[in-house]
Amino acid sequence: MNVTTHRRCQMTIIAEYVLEEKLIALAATSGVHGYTVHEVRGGSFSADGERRREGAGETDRTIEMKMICERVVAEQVAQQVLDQFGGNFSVRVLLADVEVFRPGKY
Amino acid sequence: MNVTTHRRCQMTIIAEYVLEEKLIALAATSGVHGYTVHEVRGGSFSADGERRREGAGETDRTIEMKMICERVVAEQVAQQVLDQFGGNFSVRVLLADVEVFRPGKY
Amino acid sequence: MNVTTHRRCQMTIIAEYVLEEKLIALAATSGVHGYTVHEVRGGSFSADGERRREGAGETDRTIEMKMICERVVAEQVAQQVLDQFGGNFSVRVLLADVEVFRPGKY
Amino acid sequence: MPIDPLVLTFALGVAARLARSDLRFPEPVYEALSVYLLLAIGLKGGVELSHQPLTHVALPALFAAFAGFALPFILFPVLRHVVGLARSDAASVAAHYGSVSVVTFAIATAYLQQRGIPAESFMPVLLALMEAPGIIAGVILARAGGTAGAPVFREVAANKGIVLLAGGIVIGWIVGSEGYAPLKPLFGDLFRGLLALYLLELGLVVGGRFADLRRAGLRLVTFSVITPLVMGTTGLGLGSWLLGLSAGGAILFGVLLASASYIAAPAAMRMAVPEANPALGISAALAVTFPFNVFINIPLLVLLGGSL
Amino acid sequence: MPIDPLVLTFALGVAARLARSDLRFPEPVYEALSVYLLLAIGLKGGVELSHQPLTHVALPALFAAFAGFALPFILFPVLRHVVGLARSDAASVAAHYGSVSVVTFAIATAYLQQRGIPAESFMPVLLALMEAPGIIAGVILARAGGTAGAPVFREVAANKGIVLLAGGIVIGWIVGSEGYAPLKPLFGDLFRGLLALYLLELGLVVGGRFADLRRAGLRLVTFSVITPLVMGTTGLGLGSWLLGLSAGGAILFGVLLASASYIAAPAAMRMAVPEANPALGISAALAVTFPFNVFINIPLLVLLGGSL
Amino acid sequence: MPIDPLVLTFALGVAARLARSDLRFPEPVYEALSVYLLLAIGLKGGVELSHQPLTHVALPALFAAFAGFALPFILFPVLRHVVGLARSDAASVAAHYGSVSVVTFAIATAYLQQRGIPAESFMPVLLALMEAPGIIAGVILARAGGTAGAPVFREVAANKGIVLLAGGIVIGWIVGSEGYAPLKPLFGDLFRGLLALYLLELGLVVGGRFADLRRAGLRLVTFSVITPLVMGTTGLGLGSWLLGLSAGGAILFGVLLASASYIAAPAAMRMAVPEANPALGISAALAVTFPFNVFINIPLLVLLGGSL
Ligand SMILES: Nc1ncnc2c1ncn2[C@@H]1O[C@H](COP(=O)(O)O)[C@@H](O)[C@H]1O
Ligand SMILES: Nc1ncnc2c1ncn2[C@@H]1O[C@H](COP(=O)(O)O)[C@@H](O)[C@H]1O
Ligand SMILES: Nc1ncnc2c1ncn2[C@@H]1O[C@H](COP(=O)(O)O)[C@@H](O)[C@H]1O
Ligand code: NA
Ligand code: NA
Ligand code: NA
Repeated sequence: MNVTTHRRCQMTIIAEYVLEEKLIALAATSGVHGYTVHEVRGGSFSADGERRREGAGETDRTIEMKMICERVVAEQVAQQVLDQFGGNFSVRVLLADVEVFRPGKY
Repeated sequence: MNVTTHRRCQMTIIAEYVLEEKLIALAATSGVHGYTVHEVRGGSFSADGERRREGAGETDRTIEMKMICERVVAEQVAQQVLDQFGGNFSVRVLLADVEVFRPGKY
Repeated sequence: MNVTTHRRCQMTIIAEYVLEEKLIALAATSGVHGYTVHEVRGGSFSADGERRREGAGETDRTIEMKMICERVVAEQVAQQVLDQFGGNFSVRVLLADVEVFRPGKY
Repeated sequence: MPIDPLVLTFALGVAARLARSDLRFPEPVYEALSVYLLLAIGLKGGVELSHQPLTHVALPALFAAFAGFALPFILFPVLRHVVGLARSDAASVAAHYGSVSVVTFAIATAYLQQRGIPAESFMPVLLALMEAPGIIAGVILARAGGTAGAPVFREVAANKGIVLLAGGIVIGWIVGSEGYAPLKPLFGDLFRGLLALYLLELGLVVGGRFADLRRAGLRLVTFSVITPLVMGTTGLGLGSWLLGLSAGGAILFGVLLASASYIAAPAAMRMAVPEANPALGISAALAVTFPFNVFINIPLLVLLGGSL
Repeated sequence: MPIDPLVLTFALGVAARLARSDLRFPEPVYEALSVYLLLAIGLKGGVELSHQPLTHVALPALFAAFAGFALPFILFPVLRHVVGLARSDAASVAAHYGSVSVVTFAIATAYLQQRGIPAESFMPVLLALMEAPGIIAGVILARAGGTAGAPVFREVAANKGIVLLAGGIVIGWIVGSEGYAPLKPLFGDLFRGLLALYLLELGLVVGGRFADLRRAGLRLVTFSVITPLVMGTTGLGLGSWLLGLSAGGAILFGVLLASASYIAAPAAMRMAVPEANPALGISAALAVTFPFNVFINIPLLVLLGGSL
Repeated sequence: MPIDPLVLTFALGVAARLARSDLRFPEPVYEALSVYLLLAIGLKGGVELSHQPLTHVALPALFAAFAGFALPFILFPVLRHVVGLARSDAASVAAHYGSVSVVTFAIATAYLQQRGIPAESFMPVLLALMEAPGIIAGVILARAGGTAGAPVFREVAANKGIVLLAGGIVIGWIVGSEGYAPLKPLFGDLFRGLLALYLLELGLVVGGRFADLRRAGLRLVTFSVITPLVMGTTGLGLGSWLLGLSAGGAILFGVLLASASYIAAPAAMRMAVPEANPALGISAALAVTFPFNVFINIPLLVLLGGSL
């Protein structure tokens, strides 16, 4: 069997729940064609101890958002996300290679 | 430290909730040895506006399913999934490289 | 646009819920700087039939944990996780390449 | 005539959603509420059934199931040729209207109670019997008499709504008033309050669905208003003259015919007729017909029923 | 003798699952219901305790805790040599049967109430005291008297079931009837109804567990039927003759000994004895012993207890 | 004087968390409970309002909204110069204390009821009117009179707490006692019990927040104790002498001023003043002021109020 796949970039954003709508709006106007979100909990360890986000209560929720798009679009959106929200909000952006089957959709 | 890892393929399927059982059945008969699922919400933007799947209500749920297997198995399952469901259902398939430690399990 | 990204390793652990705290503790003392978790359901197929973990009930829950770190740290943690828990618990470890923007954080 | 608080909590939900409030009702609780409502309606119906000979129910039950099955065959040509939908879309929408809305039924029952209008105690049995036939008819229409496939029918029969309604009826019938007594504080006394909470959430969902209506098109929206209007009065007439129901019973029968399923039908049609656009049926049933029934059609039917 | 609706909602859940219905009960609501049930049982027990001198409870309490601790030591050799399990598996299953099932206790209490059979008001205290000892005994057996480790005991003591039951008892005891009054509509009046809902969901879970039984093997299944039978009647006898409990109290003590934990024990054994196969204990306790107790053993013990 | 079970379930939650118990209360149920509490308080207030001329409420309502708005302007300089916070942090914390805590209000109401102290029936209206102004004042302070932006005000007005409280008041006012009757078993009779469950969960959350306090610093913790003490007695005095409220009403007004928002304010400030550290306000409000009010300040205000 021989299938053709197409290389795209998967951008993963781990961020505070309150940013969800803003991230979607930003993506929609930057050439991303879709997104997938789910709720997560998490934490980070640093010199001055451990910090956890357990998701209990409105202000403590974290989401993980995934967007599949062209590499160049991903880089641009990632940069904007970090510029706009990286200072004041908990937000992490990751990029990874993926292959898709129907390139027109991404 | 020097560990040996083994290359496998991670197939991610984002699909309507109603497909869950069918996707599992298809995978089980195609040489995939396991799957992991969680619920997501999402949306896509197109020329004629935005479409959201918020997950409220039975017919509006979306799942993300992950299967780790041999590349060739993944390609075959992906093709079948898109052939069988790609026309009438919301379904997205992604492939990515991963490394595993206990190759006999995948 | 020209952005600089930094290569890191994304370790994904799919494990029984009861291991969550132990995995976090292990990671925190091994040089990992953070983690993200969400609940999943799943199953695996083997010669003697299908086994499902539906997540109903305390002992049947499964989590997926994600840690972004240096490759060498990931390999070490993965090895420890499998050594300590691989025998008696349902636990899977996957590694994949990712790129991050703020390398000091991982 | 006092305004029912149920109608108001629904309106509050719609308003909150349209005002883009951050008010959300967690999905698992919404699901649990729907399990509760179905079981509560079934139980109560079963208990009341246990007080009377089952033979009284036979004729209305048979006719109700038949009506649910026949309805899509009447609506299908309208949807196909007047509304202008494709075959599978027309069949899917027809199935929604052939089946029934449990919550609409519950609201109508509360409405009658509040006004002191009695109805036959076996009406929940008719409700349970009318969930499936319309859906099966829709599947048959979509396949144009082709191989309809037994698995679809099995799936429809094991659907949550039917399991809970029918299961509740059987349990209520077995345990009777005495066995029901310790359950009554939950399944009886709290019913109205929990229905109000459910409607708040449903309002939030409906408020989010209004945007779909543009895509559904004016013709489908018109269909979703006229169908309950016509079916409601038809049901009222048939219930009264053909089935010999009391005014309350005839009103409820009208409501059953007028209501459209927004839980069982969409789920079943998605699997049985995947080529149909799932947004059409659910938007019509939920965003147009449901509020229309709640705000206008039920009061209207009660008014008409009063003059029977 | 009327059939209890609790038994029927459980059966409905099992049937729905076996019929592959799409009926699901959302996990968070199920969890919340179990928090509610534990707290409600504790509160009620505490309130009743506040009406009498604590000294009455001392002997039965001590004996109950001792019996829970001793039970696994009796069952372990049977599991090891007759059922043929490995050491760790035998210890784990023994722990499940040494501990107790709160829901089985609740069903038995409802059953007695319905038949007007009174029982000592301190029985929930025995329930709370019997959760942990069996689990600790299982850990000791698994480690063969090796380093059992204090952390396990601490974890067992802070387990959810004990915190809620014991916390509820203490709160109920402090506030007494007067303080409990405003809580009664929730924790008292709704108890039976919410237990019925919980059992519906538990039926769905149990229905999904039946498949595991094949893997558990016929010998373990037999063990899971005979153990509650023997322990139930033993408990009934000891409760009546040794502890001097009323018929109702002796029946409940029999039910406590006969019941097997399917929440606290599995969670604790998973961490304390990870080398044991977790499916064995939970399948035996949940898919065999629980329904056996509900459908057969409780009615049987009530019958036997009536002739005391 | 009997101890209130509400206080005890909260304490049980805190203790369970500190003992590292595995007791968790599922988030969706917690959220649903908060929807319930808000709606129930609103409904009850609305029903009571419907019995009296609205003019009675006008003066207290106006003054309450004004007080909520003014409070942050008084607290801001203290937070800035005495506690030593940065501008945005000071504004954010001030907003938390300008706004109110619905649950603290509910506990105080239950406390009064238990002691048979009557209060004006329109107090929930003041509660609803005091949610937003303090938050808006905080935003203005953070922006130092700069472009405060209409979207923030719109978002605050559509916030869940206000929608449910105000919506409930309007619905209750429209339907009156008669329309409320069928909802009462849920929204009235169960209120205390469900509040107890909510407080159990809140205790778990608060127990997990204590660790944050070290980072908040001793000065902020001191602020979080002294502010409710001062504002509570000030509110009591103003309520009684300025607004002419009954003792019960004045106590509740004191509680409103003394309480700090831990739901609406944190969410709003996170978006409106993102540069503020969100942990400060919520830890102070939830881990210090809330328990201080529950255990000490409310009993104190009731004591003081009794001598009015
Ligand atoms: N190294 C990491 N790997 C995976 N997730 C992380 C990592 N560091 C932080 N996170 C996630 O990002 C969230 C915000 O972290 P922080 O920006 O440190 O507040 C945490 O709650 C985690 O869910
Ligand atoms: N570019 C994308 N990146 C990530 N997820 C997507 C993307 N496009 C679509 N999705 C997901 O796939 C689901 C179905 O999309 P659609 O096939 O457009 O209905 C959406 O609800 C999203 O969860
Ligand atoms: N091939 C696979 N792909 C994805 N997830 C898997 C795979 N195999 C197992 N899993 C996940 O790992 C969990 C434990 O599997 P097991 O170790 O076989 O009990 C399952 O419940 C799945 O969630
Ligand atoms: Na209909
Ligand atoms: Na036992
Ligand atoms: Na305040």
